[in-house]
Amino acid sequence: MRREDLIFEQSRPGRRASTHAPATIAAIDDLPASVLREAPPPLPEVSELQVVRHFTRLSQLNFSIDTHFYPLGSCTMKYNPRVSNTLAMLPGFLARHPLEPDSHAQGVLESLFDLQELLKAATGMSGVSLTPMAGAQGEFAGIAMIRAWHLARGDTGRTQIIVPDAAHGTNPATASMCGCEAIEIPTGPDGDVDIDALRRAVGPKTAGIMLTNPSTLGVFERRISEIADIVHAAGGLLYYDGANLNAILGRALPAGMGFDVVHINLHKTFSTPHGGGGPGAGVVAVNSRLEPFLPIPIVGKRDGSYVWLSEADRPQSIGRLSGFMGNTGILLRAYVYMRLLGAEGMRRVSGYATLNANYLSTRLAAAGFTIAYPQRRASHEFIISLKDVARDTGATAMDFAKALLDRGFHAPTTYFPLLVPECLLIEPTETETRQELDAFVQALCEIRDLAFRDVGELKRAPQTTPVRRLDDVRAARQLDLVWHSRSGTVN
Amino acid sequence: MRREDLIFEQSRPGRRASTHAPATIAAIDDLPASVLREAPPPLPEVSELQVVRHFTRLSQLNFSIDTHFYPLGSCTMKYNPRVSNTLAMLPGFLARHPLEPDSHAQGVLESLFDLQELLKAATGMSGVSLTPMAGAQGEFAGIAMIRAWHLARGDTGRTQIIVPDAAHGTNPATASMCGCEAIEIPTGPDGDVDIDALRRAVGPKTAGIMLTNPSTLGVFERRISEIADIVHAAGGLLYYDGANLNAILGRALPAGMGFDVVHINLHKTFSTPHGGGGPGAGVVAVNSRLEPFLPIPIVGKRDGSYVWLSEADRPQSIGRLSGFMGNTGILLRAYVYMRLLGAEGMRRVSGYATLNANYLSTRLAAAGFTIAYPQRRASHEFIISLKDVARDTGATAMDFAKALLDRGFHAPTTYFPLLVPECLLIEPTETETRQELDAFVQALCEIRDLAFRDVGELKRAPQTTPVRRLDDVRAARQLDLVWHSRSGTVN
Amino acid sequence: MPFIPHTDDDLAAMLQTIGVADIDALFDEIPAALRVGGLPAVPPGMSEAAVVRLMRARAARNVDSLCFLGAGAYEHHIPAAVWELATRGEFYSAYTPYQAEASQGTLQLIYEYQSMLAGLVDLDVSNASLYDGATAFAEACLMAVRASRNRNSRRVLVARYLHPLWRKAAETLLRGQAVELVELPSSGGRTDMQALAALDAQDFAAVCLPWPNFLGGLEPVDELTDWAHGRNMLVIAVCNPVAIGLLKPPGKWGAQGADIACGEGQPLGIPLSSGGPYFGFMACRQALVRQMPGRIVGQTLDIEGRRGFTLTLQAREQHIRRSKATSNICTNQGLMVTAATIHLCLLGSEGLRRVAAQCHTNTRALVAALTSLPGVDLQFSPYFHEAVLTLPQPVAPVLARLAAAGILGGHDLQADFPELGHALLVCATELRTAEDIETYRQAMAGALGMAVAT
Amino acid sequence: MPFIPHTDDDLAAMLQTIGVADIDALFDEIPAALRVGGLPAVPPGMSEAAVVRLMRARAARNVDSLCFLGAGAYEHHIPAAVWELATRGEFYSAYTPYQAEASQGTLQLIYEYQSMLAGLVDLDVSNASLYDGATAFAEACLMAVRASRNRNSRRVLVARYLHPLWRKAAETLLRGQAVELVELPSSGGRTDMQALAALDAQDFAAVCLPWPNFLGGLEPVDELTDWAHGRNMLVIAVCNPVAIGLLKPPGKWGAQGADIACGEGQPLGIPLSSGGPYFGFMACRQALVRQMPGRIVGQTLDIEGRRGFTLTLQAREQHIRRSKATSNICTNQGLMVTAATIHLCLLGSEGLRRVAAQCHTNTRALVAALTSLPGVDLQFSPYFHEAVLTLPQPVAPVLARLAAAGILGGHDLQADFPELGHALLVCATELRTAEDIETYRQAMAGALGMAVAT
Ligand SMILES: Cc1ncc(COP(=O)(O)O)c(C=O)c1O
Ligand SMILES: Cc1ncc(COP(=O)(O)O)c(C=O)c1O
Repeated sequence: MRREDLIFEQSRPGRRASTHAPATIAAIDDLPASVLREAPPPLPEVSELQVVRHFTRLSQLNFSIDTHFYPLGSCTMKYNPRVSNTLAMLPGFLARHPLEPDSHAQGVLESLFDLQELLKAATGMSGVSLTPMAGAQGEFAGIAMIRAWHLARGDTGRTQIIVPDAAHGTNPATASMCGCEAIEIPTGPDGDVDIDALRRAVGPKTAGIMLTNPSTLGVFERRISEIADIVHAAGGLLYYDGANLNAILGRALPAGMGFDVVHINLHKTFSTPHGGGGPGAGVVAVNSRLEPFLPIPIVGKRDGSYVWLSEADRPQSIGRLSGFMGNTGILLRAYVYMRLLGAEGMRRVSGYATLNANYLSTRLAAAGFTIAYPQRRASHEFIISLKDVARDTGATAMDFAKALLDRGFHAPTTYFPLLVPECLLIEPTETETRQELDAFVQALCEIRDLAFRDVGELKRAPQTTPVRRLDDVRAARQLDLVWHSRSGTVN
Repeated sequence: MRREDLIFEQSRPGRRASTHAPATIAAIDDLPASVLREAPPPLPEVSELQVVRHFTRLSQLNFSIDTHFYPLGSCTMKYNPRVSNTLAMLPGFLARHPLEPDSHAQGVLESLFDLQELLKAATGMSGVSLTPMAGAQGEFAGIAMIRAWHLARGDTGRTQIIVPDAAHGTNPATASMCGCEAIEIPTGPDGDVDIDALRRAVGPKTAGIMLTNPSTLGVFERRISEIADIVHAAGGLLYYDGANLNAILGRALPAGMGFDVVHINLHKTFSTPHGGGGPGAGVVAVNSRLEPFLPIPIVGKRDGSYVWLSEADRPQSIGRLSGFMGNTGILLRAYVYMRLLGAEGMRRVSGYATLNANYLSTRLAAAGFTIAYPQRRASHEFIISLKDVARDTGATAMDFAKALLDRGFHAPTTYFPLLVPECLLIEPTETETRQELDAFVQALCEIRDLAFRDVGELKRAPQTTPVRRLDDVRAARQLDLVWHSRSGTVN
Repeated sequence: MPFIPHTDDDLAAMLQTIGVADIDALFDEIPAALRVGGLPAVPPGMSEAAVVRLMRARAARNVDSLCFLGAGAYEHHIPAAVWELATRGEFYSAYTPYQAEASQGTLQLIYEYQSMLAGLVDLDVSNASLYDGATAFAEACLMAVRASRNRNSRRVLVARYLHPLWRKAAETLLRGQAVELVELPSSGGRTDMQALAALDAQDFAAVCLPWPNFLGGLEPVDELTDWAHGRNMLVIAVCNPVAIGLLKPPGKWGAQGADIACGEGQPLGIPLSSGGPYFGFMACRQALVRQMPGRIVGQTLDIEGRRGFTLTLQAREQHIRRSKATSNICTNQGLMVTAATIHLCLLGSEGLRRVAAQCHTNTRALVAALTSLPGVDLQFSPYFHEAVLTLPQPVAPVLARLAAAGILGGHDLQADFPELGHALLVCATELRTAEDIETYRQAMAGALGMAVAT
Repeated sequence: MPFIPHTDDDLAAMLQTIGVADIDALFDEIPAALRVGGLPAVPPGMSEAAVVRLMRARAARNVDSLCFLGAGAYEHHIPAAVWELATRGEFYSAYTPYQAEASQGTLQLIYEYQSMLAGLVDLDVSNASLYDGATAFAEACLMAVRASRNRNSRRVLVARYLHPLWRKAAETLLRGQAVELVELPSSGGRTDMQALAALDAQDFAAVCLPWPNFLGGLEPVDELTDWAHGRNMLVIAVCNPVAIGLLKPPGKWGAQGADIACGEGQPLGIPLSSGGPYFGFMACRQALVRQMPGRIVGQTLDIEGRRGFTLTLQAREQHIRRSKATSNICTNQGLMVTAATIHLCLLGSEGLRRVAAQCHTNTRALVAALTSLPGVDLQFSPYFHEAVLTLPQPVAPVLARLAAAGILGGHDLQADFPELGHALLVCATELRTAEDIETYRQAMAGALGMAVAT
């Protein structure tokens, strides 16, 4: 493929995809010049064919689930059913103005109401709000609810959120967003939380704890009930980061583990697309304690019709999190997926995701790779550490990642969680075949062989991607964040 | 990209994309075993993700208008508006059963009726039938109508169809399909038909003549009126092969040139997609002489409603050409395109297509390439001959074609028309930018330089495509037209 | 200027390069008398937004119904992935794969299609498509006439209950070459083996057998195949590709199997869409491949020995053989084949079987429900996937009443097959539920003027 | 098994490799007391065909109307190419571009987006999106508090006529960090410059100015910007991205321009879709870039010196800086940005100007038509793209009557802004025709109980 120039570089003054705007420009004679724009915005001036060709070509530069195995740990890159998209994009769903009367949106509202019920069933919780727009916003909502609960009890001093060191960055960041302090506790050698450290950490300032279970270390926190007792006894509540809910779907319920609130990344467990960065949906589910505080709006049912419940109906709510209702179109996609799967299908998600992860981890262990927690059962994901290879050859986890790209695989998550050196966090998901997993094992073995044989060659990877290894330092030092035409004009 | 295995090679017995078929197999207990299949059909057994990934990857192996300049002469590879597709695929259009009552399909019928009217306007003809499913079927319909007209006059001896040597292969093949003899006449040195040869060819056996104008030599047949007089005087009729109608749209009318019948490839002039080989639509338009013979069905209007006219309404029709009505979905796409363009837009099609062709031909001539008809004005396409380069270097038109692929351009049509040696028939179309044309000139110059410098290297092209030059002889000699698993079973 | 990228600067520079004053000057070789100033009868162009609104309104003016109508076009489930993939620009906006190295996507796909289709009908080779079922049938007749060992015959036998519209289309297409269709004797909704003796069988090039036939009937294909082969005729199977997921494939008919199979590809993932675009399929025994019309893709090697795909046997085709080609077909129905290939992969053999079985079972349930009404009877059995009912009244007004009630009740056979009386052809694909069938039963009772228990 | 490719053989072989008897055994680390046998309240799975039928019926249960409602979400023309391209699998099913070399498509696109967006608001840099307009507004307030030279202030001034729902969402999001929104004095539908003197301006980190404001009003942005800058406040522009195709961009406000611009991206090619997914945009001056939340893409070189794109300034983000990050945002609205980028390319600067101008002109025509009815008056002018009308009756019942007549007549301002009386916010985008407006006028006359000449 030829280099794909920036669309700005393909622009010529006066060119237009003219069917998309009015044929003439309406005269604006009622407004003073002082409120009007002087120079037109510097948008590219291109034809429709140029646009189609440019973005079609750009798309081909991406790896994606639709083209590659993408075992990005913690991110759950599994097949996104095309029908979820097709149905969510039916004109009858797309045309809904968010402020139209409820009577006009019964088809949407019914679907969202059903989704709320399905999510209650999947978590064991008693209340759901669909409005958070991603996992991180679900976390925000959860911690805000915990705070509101404490405050409603008149307990104003609980400002600490306990977070294990393996936690995703959004957990401590969320604590800060909510005005809390994040208290980090260490992980024990077996991957479970260090219970003694937890005991030391809790106290009258404890608002709650955020846990991912299975954790981002790819193991199930076995002493979760004990943890719940400790935190509850100290007066705190438990937050379940549901990024890994796919690992236990239909096998265990966050409610059963003692959690008070959970967010679910629908774009992970319920297979809505990642879209190159979003949108997602980070719905929250709570037990009855926290129900009054759920963010609004929520879908209710009144006299056989579905209605949006808002401030008047939910006076204790932490409030709104978005201009309207959050990412409705994503919610519809998740709903379609859940209806396709049904109860059995959901249970199979956790079963086969775990099967694939354990198969891959067993095969990699047999091939001599270092599994981070070899004594543990892998959940839906697991970690290998390349520390030894790095020591012996100088090849890093990053080198392995880049070499995988050349072999037609997206890389696993690298250097996360932070506590495992030179790690790859590998999540194959249930939608990949055994044959694909075998090919992945073979690729990793080949790369390791290359590391020992010719690490210089390995460090030249990737060689088949549209660009070779990029200079990140330069990117951050010599900031170039927007295009400026060299000549000042576009030509 | 990794090699893309055949989907059969990715198959495993028992694997299924299970949401697409009933969850269980219904028992068939009323039919004797003798009518049932014994072994299941050998279809691939794959998951939905495998299917999506396979065909997404396969698609990326193609050049197409959406990714590349594609100056395939005579084929009119221009931008296919995406909206034509979106609208033709609205559920309200797709759900129409062809045998439902007319009352249920008024929205379709109205659109087709309007399209008939637009096509009359674009050709100057008085009757239109939309039913032919491609250009070749339009040709068939046209010659069948000419035959029917002669027969209706009781003139049974007219079995010859005159065809210039530059004609597209479908023209003589159509004559044969209609039971006629194709009489080939030569082209003069200036690219026009050899009028004297025509005079010699016509006679009492002449059913008609088939002409493309501008011809596939990329020049306008200037003596068309004289030709029409000669053929009409001899008792024959004139058939206009409308593959090049885009060259004269809004500038001249086939009817005005003396043609009695014309087919239009909607997939060329009216920009419906080529789909990797089809479907197209080869609508026919006729003057009043031939109107009674138009193929059915045709859309008529009765009491304010639109109706399908069939045998009863059109007793002299040559009959049906398809099971139902031809390629309705393609007709709707063309209709959308024509409404977007309107009268002015249509005229611009011919204007800018001709501008692009003449610009490219002028620039290539200036760069020293041999234009086949340098004394003539190019129409929307033109021919260069690489005979001299071939003589001097051994590089053929085929070598140039393959080398263009490496430079990110689809090749022009090669070795057609047959009368110009080592030729490239180049049709840039109106939707390409001047910058793209300039880049194409540069690529051809580079390739010629390479031919003189290192023809061996040139003959190694293409080097960047998913496969290198393919062995066509082997393909025809060692026929391998269907996949058979090596082991007899798929595994 | 819709879709035209030229700026004023471009235009000026290009005209200057060419050496003309304006675009009109480029048309100077068109004799002045032939030139027109524009297209006055064509309305002005519209914005995309306006066309969207127009066409949405048109789409909404159509009327959707609960469909029990088959008769050659069937409402099946089409997975969403099928058209999402088929309309990807790289498939949608490519031409026929003339430059093989730049079209491996389309070529490999066609090779896969040919393999699936040949496997489905159990014959050796398949082409890359023809226009539709009717034209595929006509081309098969022409092919048989060319290939037949009964050299002088231009006559082809056809079962009476072949799709009447296909018959009509074939007559148009065969007329020029003076190929004649002759009807086989029939009784009881299918070919009458007993009555065959009356035919002068030496005079025919081939026999065409629909499977199932237009009435849903199951022809005695094994006997007919052997009968025809015994008389030097070729056997052309005209089959529904979903049905043969379950029914005996043409390659297994009789002792030697049919010679050619053709049919309508619509049931394989193609929307109803007012009758098109669909696609015709055709497969045959290896020995006949050089008589087959249409494009064919073959596997070969590139100069590095890697597998690749290319158009092959082009010497059969019009662009090489011109007036001696096997057909004049050029553009075919490529995109439909793309969709059908994806569709077949998503179903797999088990899925296809299940769909076929469910269609049949649903049609049986429909027959049972409707024949529970007094005066409504089943005409023939066994049947597959479609069935003929006799109504106690003329069919047309009943269908009109059903249509007004939101139901496409089936196809009236009166005009084409008057011998069947008040005969209605019904069909329930895998998409019809038990409730749909009950809805129809009640509506039918109403349309017939009966009261019915709900 | 929907979406699971394992055959029985695969399963058996894999279990054997792992060394367990069955899948359930893989969950042996979950304490038995916590395990559940399934999800009894979840219904069984459905076939795709059944779900399609269900969701089509649901979509059909919604009611489409002629839309004169804006109030933060606008029905604009979206070219068909936008979503055809944006939903291509390679965009749709990719993750955040962590492996830059394998994600140049997404990364180059975001770089192009950042360039367009920064150009549109006339500021130096843009991020890659936030969740929506409301959260972008909240994040802008937090950013201003972090960046402000009035170090101790956690208070932010806001114009009264900012979207009331955004205000509410921001209050939720700012509460935790004890950032307070304080309303600017207003009169005549916009900020009252005269009344500013009463404020203790030293106490504020920033001022937020909607452009146009919720009522369609044009705030005195130049004066307010200079006033705020004179008091060490940052200026946050909250703008409609289509409107600033025509209106003065934030970067040109006052002497120095606004510091931060944010807003709702929905008008740039995003369907209404019940309120989401949309996307929030944010741009700022270069000096503030390290305080900006969200992903940012930068251009750099690869080891061969070729241009390439990568995520940059990640030290601001949660995955590096954890509790000290500029925000907790991780997943953003990437696909919406993909669509908006394509949309902006298809419009170009001239197209965007024309759309903005047409919206305004249509709204003026609408205002003229409705105020021709007795008792219907325009409350404020100038206005842009939206306008406030006074009705002679309470608004809610009138809107209900219009809705029943198929018209979304606008937004009732009574609850949020009681000072405006029977106030109705109306809007006519470029999609509304003269006939649409006339339809509304007649329906409004009817809804108000008037007879009207047609
Ligand atoms: C463990 C964990 N928690 C939280 C998040 C944040 O979710 P989101 O990206 O949807 O905001 C993620 C996503 O990457 C995650 O993996
Ligand atoms: C000049 C000419 N005539 C006829 C045809 C045949 O048209 P179709 O391919 O639509 O059957 C073509 C198409 O290639 C052509 O270029």
